[in-house]
Amino acid sequence: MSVETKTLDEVTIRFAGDSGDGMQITGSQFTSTSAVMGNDLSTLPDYPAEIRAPQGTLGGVSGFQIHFGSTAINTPGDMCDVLVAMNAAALKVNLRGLVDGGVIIVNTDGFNDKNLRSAGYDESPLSNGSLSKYQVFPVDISKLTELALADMNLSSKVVDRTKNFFALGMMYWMFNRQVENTVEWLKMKFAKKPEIVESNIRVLKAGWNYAETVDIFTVRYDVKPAKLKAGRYRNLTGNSAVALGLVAAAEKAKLDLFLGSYPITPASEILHDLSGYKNFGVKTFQAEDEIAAIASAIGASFGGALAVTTTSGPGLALKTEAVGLAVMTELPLVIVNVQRGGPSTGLPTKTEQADLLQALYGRNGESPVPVLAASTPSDCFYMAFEAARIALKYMTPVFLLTDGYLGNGSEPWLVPTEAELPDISKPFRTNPENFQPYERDDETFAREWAIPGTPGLEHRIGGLEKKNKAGSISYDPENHDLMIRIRAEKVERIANDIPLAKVDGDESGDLLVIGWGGTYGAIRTAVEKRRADGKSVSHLHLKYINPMPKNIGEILPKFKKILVPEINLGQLIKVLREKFLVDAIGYNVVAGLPFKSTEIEQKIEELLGGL
Amino acid sequence: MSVETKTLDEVTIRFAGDSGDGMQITGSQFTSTSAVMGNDLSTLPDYPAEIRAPQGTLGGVSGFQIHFGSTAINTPGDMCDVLVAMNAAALKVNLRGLVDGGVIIVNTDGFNDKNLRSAGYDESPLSNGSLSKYQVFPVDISKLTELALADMNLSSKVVDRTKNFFALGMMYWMFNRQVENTVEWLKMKFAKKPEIVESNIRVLKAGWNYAETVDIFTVRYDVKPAKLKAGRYRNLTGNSAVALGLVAAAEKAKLDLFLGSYPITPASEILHDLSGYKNFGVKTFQAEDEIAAIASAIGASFGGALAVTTTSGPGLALKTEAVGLAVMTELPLVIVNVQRGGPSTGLPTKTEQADLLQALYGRNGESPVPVLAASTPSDCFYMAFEAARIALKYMTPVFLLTDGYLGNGSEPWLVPTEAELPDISKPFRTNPENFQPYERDDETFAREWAIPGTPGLEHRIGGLEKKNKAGSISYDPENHDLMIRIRAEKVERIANDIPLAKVDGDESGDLLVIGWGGTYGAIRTAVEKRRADGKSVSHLHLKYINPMPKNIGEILPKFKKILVPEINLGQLIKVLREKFLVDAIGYNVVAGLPFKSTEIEQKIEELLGGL
Amino acid sequence: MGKLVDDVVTQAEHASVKYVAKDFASDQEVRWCPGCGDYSILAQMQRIMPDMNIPREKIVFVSGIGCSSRFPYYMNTYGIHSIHGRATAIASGLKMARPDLMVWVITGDGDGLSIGGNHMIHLMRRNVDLNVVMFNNQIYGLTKGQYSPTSEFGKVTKSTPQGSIDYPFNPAALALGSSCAFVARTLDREPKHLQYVLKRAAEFKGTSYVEVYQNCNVFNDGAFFQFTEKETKDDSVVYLEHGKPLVFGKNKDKGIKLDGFSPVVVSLTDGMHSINDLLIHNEKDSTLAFIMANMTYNAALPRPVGIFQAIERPTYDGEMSKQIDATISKRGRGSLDKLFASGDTWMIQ
Amino acid sequence: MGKLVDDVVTQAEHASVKYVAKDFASDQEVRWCPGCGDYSILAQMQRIMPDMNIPREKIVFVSGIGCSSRFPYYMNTYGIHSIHGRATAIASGLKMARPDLMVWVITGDGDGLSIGGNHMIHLMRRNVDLNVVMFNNQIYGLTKGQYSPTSEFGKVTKSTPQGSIDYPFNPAALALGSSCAFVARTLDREPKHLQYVLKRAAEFKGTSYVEVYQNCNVFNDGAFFQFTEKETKDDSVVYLEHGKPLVFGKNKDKGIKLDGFSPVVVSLTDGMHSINDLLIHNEKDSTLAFIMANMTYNAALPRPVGIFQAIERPTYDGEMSKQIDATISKRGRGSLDKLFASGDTWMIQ
Ligand SMILES: Cc1ncc(C[n+]2csc(CCOP(=O)(O)OP(=O)(O)O)c2C)c(N)n1
Ligand SMILES: Cc1ncc(C[n+]2csc(CCOP(=O)(O)OP(=O)(O)O)c2C)c(N)n1
Ligand code: SF4
Ligand code: SF4
Ligand SMILES: [Mg+2]
Ligand SMILES: [Mg+2]
Repeated sequence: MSVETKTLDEVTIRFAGDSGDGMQITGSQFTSTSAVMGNDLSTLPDYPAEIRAPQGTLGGVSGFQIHFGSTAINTPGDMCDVLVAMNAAALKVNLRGLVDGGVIIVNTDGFNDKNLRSAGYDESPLSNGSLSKYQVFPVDISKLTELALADMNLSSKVVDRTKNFFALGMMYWMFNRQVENTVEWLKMKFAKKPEIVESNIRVLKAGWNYAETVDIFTVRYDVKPAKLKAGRYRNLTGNSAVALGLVAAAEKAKLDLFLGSYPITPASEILHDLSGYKNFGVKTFQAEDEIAAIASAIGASFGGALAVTTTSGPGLALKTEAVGLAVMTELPLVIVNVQRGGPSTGLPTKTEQADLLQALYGRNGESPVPVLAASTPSDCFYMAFEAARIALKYMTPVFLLTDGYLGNGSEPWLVPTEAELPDISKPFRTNPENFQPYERDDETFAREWAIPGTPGLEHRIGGLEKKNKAGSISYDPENHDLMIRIRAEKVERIANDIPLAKVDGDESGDLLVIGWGGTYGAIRTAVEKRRADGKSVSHLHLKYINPMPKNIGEILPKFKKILVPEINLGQLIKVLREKFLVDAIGYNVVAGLPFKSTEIEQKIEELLGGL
Repeated sequence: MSVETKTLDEVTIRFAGDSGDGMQITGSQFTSTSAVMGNDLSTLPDYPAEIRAPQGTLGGVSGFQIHFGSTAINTPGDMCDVLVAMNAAALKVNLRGLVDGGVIIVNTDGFNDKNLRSAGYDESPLSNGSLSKYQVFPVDISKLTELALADMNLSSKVVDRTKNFFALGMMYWMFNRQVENTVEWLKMKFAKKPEIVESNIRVLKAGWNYAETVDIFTVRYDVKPAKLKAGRYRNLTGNSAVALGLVAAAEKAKLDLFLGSYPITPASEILHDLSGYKNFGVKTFQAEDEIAAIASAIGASFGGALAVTTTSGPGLALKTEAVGLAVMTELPLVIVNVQRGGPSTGLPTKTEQADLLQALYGRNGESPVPVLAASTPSDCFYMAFEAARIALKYMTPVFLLTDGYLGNGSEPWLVPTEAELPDISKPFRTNPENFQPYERDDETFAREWAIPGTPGLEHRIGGLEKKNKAGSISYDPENHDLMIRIRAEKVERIANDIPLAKVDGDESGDLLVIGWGGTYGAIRTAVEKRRADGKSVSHLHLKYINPMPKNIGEILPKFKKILVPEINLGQLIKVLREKFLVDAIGYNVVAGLPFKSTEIEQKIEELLGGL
Repeated sequence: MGKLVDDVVTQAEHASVKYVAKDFASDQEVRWCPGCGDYSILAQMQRIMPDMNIPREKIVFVSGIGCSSRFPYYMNTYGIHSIHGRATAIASGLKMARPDLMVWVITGDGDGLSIGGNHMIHLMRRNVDLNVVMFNNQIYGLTKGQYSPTSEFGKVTKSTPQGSIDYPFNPAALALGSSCAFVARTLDREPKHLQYVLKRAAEFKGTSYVEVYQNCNVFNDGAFFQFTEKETKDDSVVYLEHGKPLVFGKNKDKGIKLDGFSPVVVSLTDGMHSINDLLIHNEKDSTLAFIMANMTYNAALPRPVGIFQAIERPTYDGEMSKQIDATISKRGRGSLDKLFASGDTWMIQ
Repeated sequence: MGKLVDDVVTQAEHASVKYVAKDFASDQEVRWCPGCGDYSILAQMQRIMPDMNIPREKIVFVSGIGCSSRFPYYMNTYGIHSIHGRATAIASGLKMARPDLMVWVITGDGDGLSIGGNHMIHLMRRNVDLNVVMFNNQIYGLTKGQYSPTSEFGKVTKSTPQGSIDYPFNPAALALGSSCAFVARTLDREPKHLQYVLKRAAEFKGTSYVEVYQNCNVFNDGAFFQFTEKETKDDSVVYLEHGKPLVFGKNKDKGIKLDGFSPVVVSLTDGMHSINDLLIHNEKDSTLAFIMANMTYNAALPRPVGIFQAIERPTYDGEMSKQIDATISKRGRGSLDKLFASGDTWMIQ
């Protein structure tokens, strides 16, 4: 049988199996190999809240989606072209995300009676014709894996854990990828467990060889490298990017980084990553709860560290009182919130954008805090750096909002050099003459930072209202009104120090789609597609939400309609309507998932049709 | 010397002295006597954050203002007509609140060198002519008190503590009040300390007699009873009114009241009051912190109690995560927030309206909660009752916002009868057939309340997303979106069940002033005065902020301009602008004090001038 | 308890109280990792329940967040799976409002001792009549393996790549320092002992605190194997039994005696010591309980397991009801009309 | 500590270290009620400071909210008057970031044991090198007189008109149960002893916890008069002194001996007991410390005051710095360029 090779611009594939099937590793390896081969890409891991949900159940399915191509890739893909399903439940859960005519590779061993029952199938979908509109390739992956390892004398548990690499090997063959990258990774990762290295390499190659040898696949695909900007690249998740951005900021500020944090999904990886950067003097403190986490950061900030606290929604709710203290004491502090599904415990492993109003308003009293939002995994690096810059320059807590999708998702990151990053250091106050703790810079309204250890600057700060300049306690009514306004004005002035907003597409037209945060890729893709169809639609993505860039008020009136897609019931739109009195229209789906670009395309069509 | 008697429609007097001088008691006694004499009135206590600030200092001044009259009284008075100043600091702090030509009664003993120095006077204001535009009556109150008690052999500390009653006696004389009411109070209050009763009565009468006998006062004032609705009245602070409203709601719901609370100024009195109502089966739990306080209330609510938690701003910040749990579990809960000056610890004893956005939005995820706001001290009774009604009927947490001014301020309350209050009881679910914990009433969208102890209804609830109807855990994307919308819709539907908003004044015109909360009196007074002057201005006061009454959208377009005065930087106005896209104008003073009606009058003039 | 609640409670025809263990299994699929120690704790709980002679509908399980906190879903009783660390506070409110219920708290070493530590110690001093079961796996399971406040010093985890530098809590000592009335420790892999301790906790009036050593086979496998596995357990664990000397060892050949205030191991076979030299356990002696608790992290001593202390005193919920009952019986049930019209009132005609 | 901080710290010409007490008085007016016990604690603190030989600018006082928490304003050092209950956590972060500073925490029985209880016990087990002074007046002062977690059972306050039904914490026992390294108690009205204990706490490396009995003359006047007033104090207080027998009484005529694990009072003049029978205090014995702490609410025994325990162990902040220093000396100070380019990278031309 001859094998045809088709060249594709972009493909989306999804690995799906039981939580214990190693789908996350499989996906990451495919990603990293594709990245090294020069594709642009975007990924979306998707796993259950339970550590190990009962085997074979729908609730226990873990998936990893990767969208890669030779063109610019902005999202992990709306629908997948290829689905690898390690068992019946994985097939059932993911089928509706597969394009008609798509490829399904199934591990037939995952379709025994028990599997079928757990997945709620009355009969096997492999044999009842229900998959006729797809190209189905049934492979007994488990068996083949066993055979490949027959002579190694491994426990059946270990053998079972290796089968994902058989699937990976087949996919490498199908998409013309080399296995070397993964082989190297195995050698490094399991350096101390040669058996694991050996077995996985064998199985990986067995999968590749099986696809190469056995006559089941008739097509092979070629996805050429993307035309990315020249330079060194690295695949990076949003959480890792935040960690790197913060370390970079500390270095460029000539300060030590201090992180006070309490583990919470999906933010914990930032803590994990930073705890590994001790060679940069990074101090990480796993506190007893979120309140202690932020409190310790406030203490460290008073001492002259670049202080950070990281969390997700329910944790942020606990930090709000202390954020108010940071506002009142005017100490620099970066607060990273990796948003997840709410309210309450909600959907811990799913993504959402519903903490914006909490970040803006969730404190007692008039308590203004700048709010930034990253738009892609690698943008998390730059926005973390930027959050630190603003915190230090303006002596203020700053929120950085990311979300579960950005935090766990990944994309290629053009590695910057230290030299390219701006110096953001600012001398501490040391001169004791005429020192007043709450005297301000004329331009930024920031007070000076005077740290313990500096002779002659001994002073006390706290949560009670401050006397203007002097910083002592004041119950004076006029002073309170003045200070409330000064704190608000300080945050407003940051607008002078951030880039103007740039519209992607024409600067005026029928429709402007405004987004923020992790919906960037989906909106961008949708708008570009509609524009390619000749529609008058543009895209504006807000990375600074408080304060907003100064030109928003000029941009909005240039469009006839404004659409604001958000993964919440309408939060940014509230701010836009209130500030600019525009009758913006919301598009809201709160399903714990990133938008599909086609959903947004549809909504655009709907609105433009009605023009 | 002959004494003239003038009849006045209304007067504002202020008692001011050191924190230890008993000004709060003096003010309350004057209030209670005036109330019993049939005046309408409104009061404003005002005291420092320290328990006892250093004697004689500006920071240590404690004041109590009462505005009473024969006409309807809506505010504690912008400026006072009579100032009783027990020392130099009290004079200095309060002089600017006195009308030109106003009466000052000073205790000359409080103007010795030390007092003057502590108050920051270079020379005595009593002798340097600086008070020439006022009518000053210097009286050596301390000395006269001593003399009155000379034969009682009391410690000088006790004597000193009695001098406030001398001042009170003089004021009773000046305003033609009887001393009996206070005499009775003393006998009751200090039943076990006859010496205290005796000494205070003596000094009170001595003050009265002194004014009657000695030729210092030339005018006496008569303030006739107000034409209040017939019935029994009682003077009531907002905090006490909340406590009564909650007890009433529990009785009318046939449930026991459970309060979980942690002390905090200015909300503690609600806890204190409720802890005294054990004969109503009220259980009060002083928890270890605000989180435990609300958590215990959630537990009690699960058990079938009318559960309540009370706090002020910083405490509310700590409760937010648990509020989310109440939203998700759909359990009834009343959360009372007596707002104070913020941010952070802020101005703990001062009033403010800056927690509205926190109440509306200060939680992770989409977490809708009804928000009510009381407008006067006695309205606190009805709104507390209403908050409970809504919580029970809709199975939801409900915020009731009051503030330091309402909580501590008082006014006459027309005592209702139990029979006048509606029955708000609702049977628990007991039928096990087809029971599903999250099945809903078609109209209210409320789920049923099934409490432990009911056979056959065993079920589990929690903070993870719920499967529609079944209430089990669900990670299903569509279900999440559906539940988010159901929870939002449930709160929206409350709009069908609350009174339409009523405009005070014409239903259309040049200007509508929209307020909420404790600014009611000041706005009402200002609008009435301007209307009396023929201006086209009306007043709308919102007691339901989420959801809003259904007719707001119809009312707003009928006015050319909209003014929203708030003691914050503009919070309700954000909601109005966003919801109705009206270019409302804010009037914001955040000085820890209630508005003066004249300030609002001025602002009205300014806006109407520009029409 | 409010008229409506009273109606429900008194009218309820309580289910026949002859249960078997599986009557306590709910219809929810159990979702712990295969092999998790939580399964055994669930099974033992379901096994002892029929002996409690309490109608199922009168029982409530309240938990926080963590793997362990999924527990209530699996019990066919009332239950709340609440938020992280707050189960003790929620259960306290429930028990105050409804003293007629039997209320259990299920928590973990993170949920109960890290974020929830404060509510825990306050519960203990107050002595609300709750039964707390703390699943100690010395790790954060649900968030995938960070160290917890009971993880050993030096523990390498995702958040401590060079080893933790926190000294762990000794949960029993903390409980005793907080005046907890009933303090015990048991093991997931000793079903009989686990059942015994759970029963004792249930029967105890006041706050009962049961620490269960629980294996997290995914993130901290074998943390307690020394105390649970055949080869080592007999020499590594000493069971505290009221009125009995502290004997342990495969052949019951070792014992604990006191040297000053310090417990030491002695041999019962070397002729130097007999059983009469040994410390006798006494659940009513809180100093002894503290000495036992302090053996916990001493590598030279066997790990003490059993009931450290069981000293009853009036409960918080009981005292609360007492004050209310006394007030009502003295002053009569309040009348709203009287309440409204109390204090200084006046009439306007 | 970051280059900029290092610059400040190393370039600082530290003020001459020859201070007198009043050098530590700030320019802020002291605002406690006249007669408040807080004044004495402030005075003793200012008095011992010169002996510390630490430049004023290297000292930080961190407090929460409460009357006691106003303390930092009155010390001419750096200070933070933070939010309710969080001083221990804030100070921990500060000390980790800046191990070169001497950091004090000032808290109250409400601030430190009610809302702040969790941070307190975690601080203790971690052993961050802070000095905690807990002003115990057995009441909430600042909020005007509600009962606190140390108020006695039955206490009538604004929030407990029929008497509190909470059992109080025994702060020393709680600290010992939390493995606090240094645990002490002293009294506002014993200036010399207060100074001694504060100094010992300051010198101790690790978490030092000092409970000070403090009179709130406005809301809880006389709570400790039995232990501070001439008539009663000698017979009501026993001072713990390392290596010395527990003797007390106006004429040093009474002592404490152990009966089993229970301390009992014996007379030294009735011929039945001599000083040799008495318990000898030992700061290094944590069981003994617990026995002493447990004497606290026993009306039959004198109130123990002094240093219950002082056992040094490595500090959390010290271990944290150690891990960092070791990493840097092993792997060299990190380079951003290397960090950015680590992991799998690839070049696009
Ligand atoms: C406010 C908040 N913070 C953090 C989390 C994340 N979180 C969930 S469970 C957990 C710790 C669980 O540890 P443990 O209590 O020991 O339970 P286990 O999973 O080990 O049984 C954490 C940190 C959360 N859900 N909520
Ligand atoms: C979050 C929060 N809750 C409550 C309060 C109110 N509050 C201030 S101080 C205090 C208790 C003070 O007691 P304690 O710590 O014993 O200090 P003391 O005044 O007795 O010295 C309380 C409840 C607050 N400021 N913040
Ligand atoms: S992660 Fe550990 S504790 Fe959690 S269910 Fe799995 S084995 Fe049990
Ligand atoms: S209220 Fe009590 S503790 Fe507070 S300052 Fe006054 S006397 Fe001291
Ligand atoms: Mg655990
Ligand atoms: Mg106190």
